[in-house]
Amino acid sequence: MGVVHGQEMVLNIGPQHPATHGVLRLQVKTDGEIISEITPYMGYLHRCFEKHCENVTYEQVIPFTDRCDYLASMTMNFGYVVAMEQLMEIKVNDRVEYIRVIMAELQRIASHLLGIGAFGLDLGAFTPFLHMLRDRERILDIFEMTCGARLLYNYMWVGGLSHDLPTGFVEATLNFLDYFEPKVDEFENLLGHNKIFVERTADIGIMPAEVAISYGVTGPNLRGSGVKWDLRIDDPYSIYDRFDFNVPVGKGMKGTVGDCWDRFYVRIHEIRESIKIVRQAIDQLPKEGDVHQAMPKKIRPPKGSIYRRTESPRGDLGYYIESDGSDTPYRVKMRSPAFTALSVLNEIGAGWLMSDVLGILGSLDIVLGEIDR
Amino acid sequence: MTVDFLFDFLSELLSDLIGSGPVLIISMLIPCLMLFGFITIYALIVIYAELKVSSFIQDKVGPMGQGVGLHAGKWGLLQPIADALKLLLKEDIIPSSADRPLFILAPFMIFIGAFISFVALPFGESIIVADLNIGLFYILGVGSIAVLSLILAGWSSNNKWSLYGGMRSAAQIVSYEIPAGLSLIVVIMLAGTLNMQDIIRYQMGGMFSWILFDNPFVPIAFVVYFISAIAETNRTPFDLPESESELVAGFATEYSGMRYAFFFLSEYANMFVVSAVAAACFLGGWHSPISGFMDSPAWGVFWMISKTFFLIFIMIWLRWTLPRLRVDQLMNVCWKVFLPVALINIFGVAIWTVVFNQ
Amino acid sequence: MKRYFTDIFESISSILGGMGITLVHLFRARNDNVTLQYPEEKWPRPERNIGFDHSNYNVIRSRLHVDMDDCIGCLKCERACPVDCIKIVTEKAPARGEDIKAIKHKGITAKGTRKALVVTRFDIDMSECCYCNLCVYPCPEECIYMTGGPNAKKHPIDYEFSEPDRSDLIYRFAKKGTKDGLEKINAEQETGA
Amino acid sequence: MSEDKEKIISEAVEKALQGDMDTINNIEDRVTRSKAKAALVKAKRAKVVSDEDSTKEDNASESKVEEKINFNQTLCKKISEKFSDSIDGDQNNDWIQLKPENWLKIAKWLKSDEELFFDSLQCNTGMDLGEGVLESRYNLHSMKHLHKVEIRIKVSAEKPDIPSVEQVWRVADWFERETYDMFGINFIGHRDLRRILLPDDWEGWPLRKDYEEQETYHGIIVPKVKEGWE
Repeated sequence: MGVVHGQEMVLNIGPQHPATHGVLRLQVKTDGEIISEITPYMGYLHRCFEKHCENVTYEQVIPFTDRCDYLASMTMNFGYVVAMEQLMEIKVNDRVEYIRVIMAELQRIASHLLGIGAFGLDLGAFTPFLHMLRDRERILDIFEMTCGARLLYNYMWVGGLSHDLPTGFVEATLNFLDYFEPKVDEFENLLGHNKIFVERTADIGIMPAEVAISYGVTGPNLRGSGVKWDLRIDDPYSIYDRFDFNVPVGKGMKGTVGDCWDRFYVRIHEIRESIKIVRQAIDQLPKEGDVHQAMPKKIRPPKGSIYRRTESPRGDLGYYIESDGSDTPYRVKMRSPAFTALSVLNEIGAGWLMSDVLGILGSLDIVLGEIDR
Repeated sequence: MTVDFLFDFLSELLSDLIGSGPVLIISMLIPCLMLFGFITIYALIVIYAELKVSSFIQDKVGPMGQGVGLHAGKWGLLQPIADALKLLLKEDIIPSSADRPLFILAPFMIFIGAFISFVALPFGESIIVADLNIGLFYILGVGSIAVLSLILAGWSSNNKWSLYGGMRSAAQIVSYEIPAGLSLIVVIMLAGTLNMQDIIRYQMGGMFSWILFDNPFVPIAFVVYFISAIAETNRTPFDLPESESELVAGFATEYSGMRYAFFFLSEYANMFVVSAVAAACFLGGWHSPISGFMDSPAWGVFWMISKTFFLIFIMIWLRWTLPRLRVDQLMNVCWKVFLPVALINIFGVAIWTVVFNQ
Repeated sequence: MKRYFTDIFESISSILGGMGITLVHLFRARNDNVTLQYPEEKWPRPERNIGFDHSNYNVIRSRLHVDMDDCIGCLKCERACPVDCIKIVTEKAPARGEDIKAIKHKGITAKGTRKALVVTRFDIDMSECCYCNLCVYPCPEECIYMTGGPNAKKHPIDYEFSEPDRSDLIYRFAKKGTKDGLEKINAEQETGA
Repeated sequence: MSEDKEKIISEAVEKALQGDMDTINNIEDRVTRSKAKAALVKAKRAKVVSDEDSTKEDNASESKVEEKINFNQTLCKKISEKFSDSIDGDQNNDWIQLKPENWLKIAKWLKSDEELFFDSLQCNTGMDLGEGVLESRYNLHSMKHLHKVEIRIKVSAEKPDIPSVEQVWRVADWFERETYDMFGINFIGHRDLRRILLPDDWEGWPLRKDYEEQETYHGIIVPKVKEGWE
């Protein structure tokens, strides 16, 4: 981008900064506006998730997984629960599977809304951020109807769910989807095709596919670089094979493939895909089936280990659970997608201007709770 | 106009008591205080307007005034006063490593820059503080004092973020004054004078005699002037100097309390000055759109202020719709788009007036 | 050169488009306004008509409450809490299932089980509670629950229980004077026997 | 000739399904008898499958597990041929236990070999197996062939050195820094091996089983004591 010369100034985009999506310090070498090197410093939000998991029982780990990625805690539960059920070979009935898919996809919509909103906010567009948060609140109302909580749910348990659906759930969700569908097009026009937004995001922070794979970047960021990789299809878990939805991939419509605009484009289209999935899931939702049916009284998995990946809104969320037969886990390791997304920042962010680097950081949509665990 | 009018009136009254010197000072002080009062009232109104308009755009209702304790008025009317009081009462921190004298000077300079350009603004037929014959030129010249104070503020608070903000604002305001000036030359060519009152008198007689509809090139000049005026007052999409999501608060990072209030106030005052100039030069100043209707000098003030408020509304509306431009895109737009368009415009208007020898 | 003009045209049309959208929002603010004037208009708690039968099943996440008359001191909730914010100390009851007037201890719970233990201390530290609702399920007497929701008749919703001092958030549910009352009774029994 | 053989086999299978096995047993020709038996097994399995579809998944997952096992075994054989005595300990079918010595060469081969093509390191987990044995586990995955493998490397706590694979997969850079931060396994050849989550001057390796947290850190009392609670 720019040839860097002259005396370098070290600048701390410090832990307390409006654009770092949480508590993250970027130590940045700049010459004027052009940034030559970024070294992220993390750990400000480290709450020893893995050490906690070694001292609590398997059910009690679930409230801790909520608090890792607090913007998508339903999918964090989902990942842990799928891994545990595969470890203990538990087969849950269809009603539970469908409710889990509905909840995970609604949470994906809510998390993408906030991801795109914050990305727009980093570039200065304040109003779309508030419109998206307004719609996110409606999804949180639906979650609150079901399990009482709005942000950290502890809803999906090993072998079932904590609560069954309330009677008014299906109508409320369908009303929301009908209300929300036209709004997605409005967001795309208000933000996506706005020339200043395109000028600020096209051809910026280009992440080629090999760099993405070698850095282990996954999820919308990887799909933005043109790699068609979605765990719900390529490494299927739960009942995702019963729904037909396609995987949006960055095509470089406004610039080269893999730039910030493509990541934005992939997220907007993923919201539309999730709406399709929720609609299909609600049609096929079986009426009967008790959500507590497959729940073991005492969770004591057989000795052994399992590594299971699921598709969280930020990418491959992997749980490595090692159990030694007792009722507390021997070791739980969470592979966090935002952790690898942040590691690629220096590779694709160096050489750009100051406001671009913060735009790129916003387009990667990281959450520090998940990175620091 | 009012200064000499006051001077004659007072000198008859008190000439025997005190010499002509103090009378001149008094006759200058009175309009100053009136202007200062006008600015503070106007600032409260425009803060309230910004709160309400931005909230409506974002599907909110803005401050509504319910709630325990200090009531914010029926429709949140007391909210701007509450803001002003808060800023006055807040502790005024000066960072220890800051360059004290410059740090203290910067807010006053920026306010003076905005304040003295009010002098040449025509509010009505005879309501103008000083009817300078170089009115427009004076306003443009005085407007650039703001640049100095922004750099001063950026440099003196000894903070990397404000340094960035200061440098960016220097580049932005200086470079956007050129397209603004060039597009005003179109007005001067048509009106033939620099005197604000004469420019407005030139546009007498109904809406279609305004300079805006004089010939097809002037609307382009109006748009160029209006957008570069937005850039001059650091409003989105050009609010890079104090972009809250990148530079924390740009040049105003270290300021708090009363000094921050001055930056705030002068931003709104600049907005008023710029929109008043646009209203006076392009939209027929204190003339009413329909020639006979409500055209008396008293109504002139109403028309002038309503046109200015309409332009301010557009500025607020733009602020809550568009994202922010990057620094080099900012320069790119100014030098590669506005400058050539403004130059071609002057050329176009010249040919048009010669061909149709108005 | 052509790109120069398309750029200008594109930016003008997209900016005007964007402004059009915000203008529509400006005029329609009255009916899709989302703000809630907090002290007057409280957050509407979704009334929870649960599909299945246990009508008093509580799914609200707010402050915890314990009916001490029903608590049999089985420590299940204490074990279920992931953040160990519940502390219970129990003593052997002099006689199983009898009320003890002195310390207002009821012998038989609402579900009819006869209590063998007297709970002298039942503290929940709400500042550490993570509102995960894991303690409500194992309770055999269903005496620990979060206030509000379907049992709002007994305890209205209460999510405004913030305190200036953090240690006031430690809720002590054991009845006043049970500890020393019980000691007195035991002491009497020794002297009596 | 072969049609009537088919006929005999199908008849025999029909009868066997009803229970009397002797018709199959007394087919003289050995070849047709074995064919009939195979057809019988297939018919039985098909019948079982058509009854409840859940068992179908078991068969599918069964075959998947089988396939995974023999994939691991073939990989084990290939590794031991190419790199002598790098397999540590006995053959196991869920993961591959390697010695730390030539792990870097194996990693490069795993990634570059066209037929294996493990191009993405999914996750690296540190593990404290007790009695001073640390272990670093790598879950590898190939985007092209969609097959996975788990590689484990045991190392003693006194000399916890494992060659770093950070040149092979760039994601290992931060994964290894985190394992170092939590377990103290130092990865030789790593670009800048320092703590990633904890402050740089924190003593001790938190996730080891024998870890006691330090009393104060820069004067701040680490274990949070709360008054009025105990």
